[in-house]
Amino acid sequence: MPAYATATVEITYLEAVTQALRDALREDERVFLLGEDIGVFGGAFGATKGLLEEFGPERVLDTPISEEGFVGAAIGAAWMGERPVVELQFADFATCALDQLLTVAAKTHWRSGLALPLVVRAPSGGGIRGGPFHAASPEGLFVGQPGLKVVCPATVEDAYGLTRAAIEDPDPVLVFEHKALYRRVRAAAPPVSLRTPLGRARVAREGTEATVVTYGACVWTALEAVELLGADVEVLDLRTVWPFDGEAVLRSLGKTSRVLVLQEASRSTGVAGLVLSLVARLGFELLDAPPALHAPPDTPVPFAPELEDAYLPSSESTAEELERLLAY
Amino acid sequence: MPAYATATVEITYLEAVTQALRDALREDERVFLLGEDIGVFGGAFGATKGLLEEFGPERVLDTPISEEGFVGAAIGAAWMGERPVVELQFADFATCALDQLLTVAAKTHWRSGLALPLVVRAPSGGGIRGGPFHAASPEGLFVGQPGLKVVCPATVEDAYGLTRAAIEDPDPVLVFEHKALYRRVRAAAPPVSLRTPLGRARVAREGTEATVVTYGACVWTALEAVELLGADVEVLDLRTVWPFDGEAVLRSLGKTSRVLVLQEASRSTGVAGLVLSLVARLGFELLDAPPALHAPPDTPVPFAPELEDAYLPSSESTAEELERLLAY
Amino acid sequence: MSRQQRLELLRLCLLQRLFEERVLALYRQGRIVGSVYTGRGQEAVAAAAGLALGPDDVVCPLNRELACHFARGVTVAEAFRNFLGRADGPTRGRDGNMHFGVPAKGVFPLVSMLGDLVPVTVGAAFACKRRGERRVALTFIGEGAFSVGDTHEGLNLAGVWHVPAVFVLQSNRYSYSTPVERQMVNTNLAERIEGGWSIPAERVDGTDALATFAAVRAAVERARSGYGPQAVEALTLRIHGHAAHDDARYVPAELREAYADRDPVARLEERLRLDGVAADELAAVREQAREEVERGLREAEASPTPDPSELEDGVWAAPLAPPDAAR
Amino acid sequence: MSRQQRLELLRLCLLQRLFEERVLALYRQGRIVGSVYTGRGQEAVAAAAGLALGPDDVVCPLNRELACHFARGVTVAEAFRNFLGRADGPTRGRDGNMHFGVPAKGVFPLVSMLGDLVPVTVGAAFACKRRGERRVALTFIGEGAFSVGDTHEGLNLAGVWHVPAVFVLQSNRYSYSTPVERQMVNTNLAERIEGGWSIPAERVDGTDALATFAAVRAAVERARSGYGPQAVEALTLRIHGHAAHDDARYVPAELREAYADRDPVARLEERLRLDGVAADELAAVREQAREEVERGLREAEASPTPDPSELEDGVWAAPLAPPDAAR
Ligand SMILES: Cc1ncc(C[n+]2csc(CCOP(=O)(O)OP(=O)(O)O)c2C)c(N)n1
Ligand SMILES: Cc1ncc(C[n+]2csc(CCOP(=O)(O)OP(=O)(O)O)c2C)c(N)n1
Ligand SMILES: [Mg+2]
Ligand SMILES: [Mg+2]
Repeated sequence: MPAYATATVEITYLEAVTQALRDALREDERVFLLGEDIGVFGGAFGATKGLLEEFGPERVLDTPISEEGFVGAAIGAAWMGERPVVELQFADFATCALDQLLTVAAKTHWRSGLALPLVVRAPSGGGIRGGPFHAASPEGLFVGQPGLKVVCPATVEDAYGLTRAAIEDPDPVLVFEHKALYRRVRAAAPPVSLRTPLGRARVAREGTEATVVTYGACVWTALEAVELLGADVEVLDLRTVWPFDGEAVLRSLGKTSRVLVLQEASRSTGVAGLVLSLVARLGFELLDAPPALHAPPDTPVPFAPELEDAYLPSSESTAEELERLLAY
Repeated sequence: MPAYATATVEITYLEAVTQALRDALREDERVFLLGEDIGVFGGAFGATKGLLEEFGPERVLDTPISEEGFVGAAIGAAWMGERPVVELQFADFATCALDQLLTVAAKTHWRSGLALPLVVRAPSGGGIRGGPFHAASPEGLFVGQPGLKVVCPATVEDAYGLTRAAIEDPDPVLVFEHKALYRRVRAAAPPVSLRTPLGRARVAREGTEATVVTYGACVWTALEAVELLGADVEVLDLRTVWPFDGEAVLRSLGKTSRVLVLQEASRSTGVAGLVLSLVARLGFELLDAPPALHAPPDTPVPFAPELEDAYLPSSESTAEELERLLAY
Repeated sequence: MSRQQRLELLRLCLLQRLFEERVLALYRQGRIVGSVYTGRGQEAVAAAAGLALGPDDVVCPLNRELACHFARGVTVAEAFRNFLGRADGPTRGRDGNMHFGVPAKGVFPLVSMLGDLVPVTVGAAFACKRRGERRVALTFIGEGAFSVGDTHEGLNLAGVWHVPAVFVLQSNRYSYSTPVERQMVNTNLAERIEGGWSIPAERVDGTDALATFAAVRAAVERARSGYGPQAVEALTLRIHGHAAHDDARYVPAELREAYADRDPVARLEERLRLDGVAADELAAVREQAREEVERGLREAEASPTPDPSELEDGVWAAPLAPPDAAR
Repeated sequence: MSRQQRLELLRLCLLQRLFEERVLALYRQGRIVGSVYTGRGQEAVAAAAGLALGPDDVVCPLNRELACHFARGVTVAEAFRNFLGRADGPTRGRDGNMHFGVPAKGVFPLVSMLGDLVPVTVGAAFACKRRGERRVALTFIGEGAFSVGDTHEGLNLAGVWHVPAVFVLQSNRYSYSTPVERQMVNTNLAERIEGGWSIPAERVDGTDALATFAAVRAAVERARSGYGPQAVEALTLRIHGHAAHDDARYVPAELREAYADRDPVARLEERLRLDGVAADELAAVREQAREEVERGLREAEASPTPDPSELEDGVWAAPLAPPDAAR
């Protein structure tokens, strides 16, 4: 696993999340955090370390174990004009708060014009031997749902910029942070003013021969794969996976005429289906080759290293897929 | 709304569901039903009318309001070798039982080899002025999930045959019945022996110029649209939407070279994304035109007749989409 | 409770009663589509709870609490517009029947999924407490919805956070066709809430408008004064069906009879008469309510039906470029 | 409780204690990956509950109840294979640590989502009742998991259906870093379960193995004899961290000290000594347990690692042609 930089003024992806929360808490009285073990313990992954000490128990709340309950409570606080930021201890537990998110958070503005500015942060993804209940990428459950926004930061900049933008956004936003990036990715500390616009993809690498559409940790996998292959491939980081930046996908496809969708979510979940649907319907004439998909098989995330390593897309397996795509 | 037949020995789609439950209860002691108001009241839509009287309260259980609870209980009973059949009062409430379904029902066999033969029936779909909470087509939440099977009967035969097959299947199966078809579709009463194989699509109408891939109530919409248009279009009824019959889709596409995916679920949910992804990746060379999608916009289902009628795909709007596809 | 307050309580009960009778008539004429839920026999609970709140308090009513909407300033016309699916109604025709709210008036839009609004109410109360505002958030919980996990998660949070939330338990003996005895073993919800979640809870006869008002008002003031969450269990019978399509034949005759002389509206009128309110004054209140209902209906019927071309407006408060240009 | 049963109880407690100590050593050596949850200080509850069940009864253990698995006949090697992710383990390496079960031995595979297994247990008990089998289903509920909605939905169903289910409440004062006082207001779960759901519940000192066994055994026999669901609340302290990565520094020193002399294993050994079991016999039990653990570990380490080519086997019991041939 290459380190992406090493200078000393740099911070990790995890520190960027913490800094985004700290700055939001400092700048906006309406912001408060709630979730399991985020106070005294600083969160299962340390994303809220030090915040209880700085902001006190009225703004950094340890909750009982009740995902439906505290997500619902966050909705109620948002109704009153607050800016609650929920942490799910693992993204896998999104299934335990799903009804509040789909029934109340997602539909209320369309039904009655009441905005619910609510953020739900969730550590997602594999690579830490979490197994079926601690390594999932469940963003697909929310992708496509009217009224929700879903972001998946891949970089230190976006870990900060998307989190700040999500907190300032008037809609419910889910932020799927990637556990494997928390301590692996480092970069210069972003300025307090940085905001990553929601709904906008980012060209992580310019290229002309093909486009890899991806997000989250797979952005790094794609960049490594392109290096391995030594081909001139464009890497598009969706950043916001719902509603995602279809224009950017088609723009890149117009340049490269070949597309590979790469995701960590099992192949029939995630965002790949919608991206490939878009490409097929609106990018048909741009395509010189069938669009391709590289993603794990349709199973839960396995625990054993031998299995998880085979399950997750690697730079090598991605390079192979790209090679096949370019050879078409 | 044309009646699809009128002879007197015929039964409705709803009666086919009831008959399937009755026959399963008669033939297999392990089968029992549970859900809200399915006993004394016979279910919100009457699907279990008469069954309490015939089989008693030990096999037709009125439950408290706790979707997670009684779906979890059904899982426990399935563990012990029973064949529980749950009714959700409306498919919309699938969000309230989703964790038990995705966490326990879906993953247990892969994790430990324990089969959980469990059926969850849910009246879904629009056309009865149900609005955002009583007219949804939430199958997309389960489509793509490893370990689950999802069926959407469109006909009297499949209302019977898929329900019987689902109850006999060793895996958790969700059956999304369509409320608008309950009393609208009639056909000869199927034989007790009828089983509709899971995972197999059905050619509802042979054709050569294009294929409409659809399921549920939209099968009838498609057939009407083809009549209106007077074109030689094939209509493929997926019947099982997960895991769906990709081979049948590609086979038909090989014949027609043009495909329209039609669904009632809002356009970025449902099964359309996966079907179009498959078509784009594996059917690319078969396509003479960009694959098309006809589905409602990305909003909840609206209540007002003016809105719901505009929201739902109609035979007219479907015919227009087909015309565009054929004109390409 | 002042004479004027008691007349206001009657007015609110009558508004719900007459509005719902009108709605059912329209439904039978096919002029209202979908489902129609009414709260006959529970008007006093809805009216008392609405009236017990202060001007800045907020509330999450359910299906049977139309009078609570009216108490918060929701107009008859607004309510009719929702039932009729009109463009200028609270949900712009996007939702129907009682599935609405008027946020500008402190009323959260009802969602159907039972239990969801309990944590929402607790969160609203938490926000008020956090900001040091002396506001209260109130919601209703049917005895059937008491079985839902979200209800328990919400009650627990209310206790742990000690928030100014008030829970009004609508113990009307039925959940659709399911009697309370098949819903739970211990049917004394007040006792259970007090014992289980340490939330002070009082049981009242929900067909006695004045007693219910006194209980809810006291609970609201305790919550407002920093004594944490409070509960009132109002005992009634859902004397009609779950919704307009349901004749409730599953309700035993004895039970119906037991409630035959416990119509909350009739009881309140009788009580006011005993308290010296002149018959013609009571008749005037009823007549004014009837006129208000008719006027509201005429206004609502004059409202425009929704324009399908606006269907996709407002899915998001801050819309993003849709991924799918091909709409 | 016979002398032999008491020695078996000790053996089970020791197996969990020594197994977990071994697992933690392997974890520190990097030979076990992922998370490691252990039940130090709660072995007696796990062992007593497992031993209190009859041969045909079924159970849903959680993370801290390894001895319960052993009581049901799960072998040390099977458990190690799960921690080591081996192909011939209970989950074939697909899941790790305590996230497993052995259905063939009446043990349901643990899922992580807290609360889910309460309704599952109730459904299993319902099946037994429906078939007239005199079997019991048992599960554990941490005081933290008591906040989860599914727990309440399950308890309610158990009461309404009057099923032979037994709930063992693991009140160990902490939920990860969250003390019980921040989890709920009324921390007396036995009282709440009895008052709220009319489920008879007894409170015991979970560090007293014999008392815990007596309570659970009595509850199991009442359930088996048709008296409906039963509960036992076992009071302990989670004297180590939530998992191996957590040093539990948030647990106040006084609390640790209060439990310093309440190690359930030491207490049981002491009690057996008082009851006249010779020191060398006790030493032998401990020695045999150590050997069983070491032997099981050797067996497990000799087991093959899983073959990625089999990853997609068994997603469904009856697989369908996958939609997506392009794998
Ligand atoms: C989670 C959920 N499940 C099922 C329903 C369908 N449903 C609507 S009202 C109702 C009965 C509610 O009973 P209760 O809570 O006692 O309220 P009441 O109707 O008596 O006012 C049911 C089952 C629902 N709205 N939400
Ligand atoms: C629904 C859900 N939310 C969060 C978690 C993460 N989690 C795992 S164990 C745990 C603490 C459980 O506390 P308790 O129920 O008291 O059991 P104990 O750990 O004390 O044995 C938490 C929060 C989970 N497993 N499930
Ligand atoms: Mg009720
Ligand atoms: Mg605990």
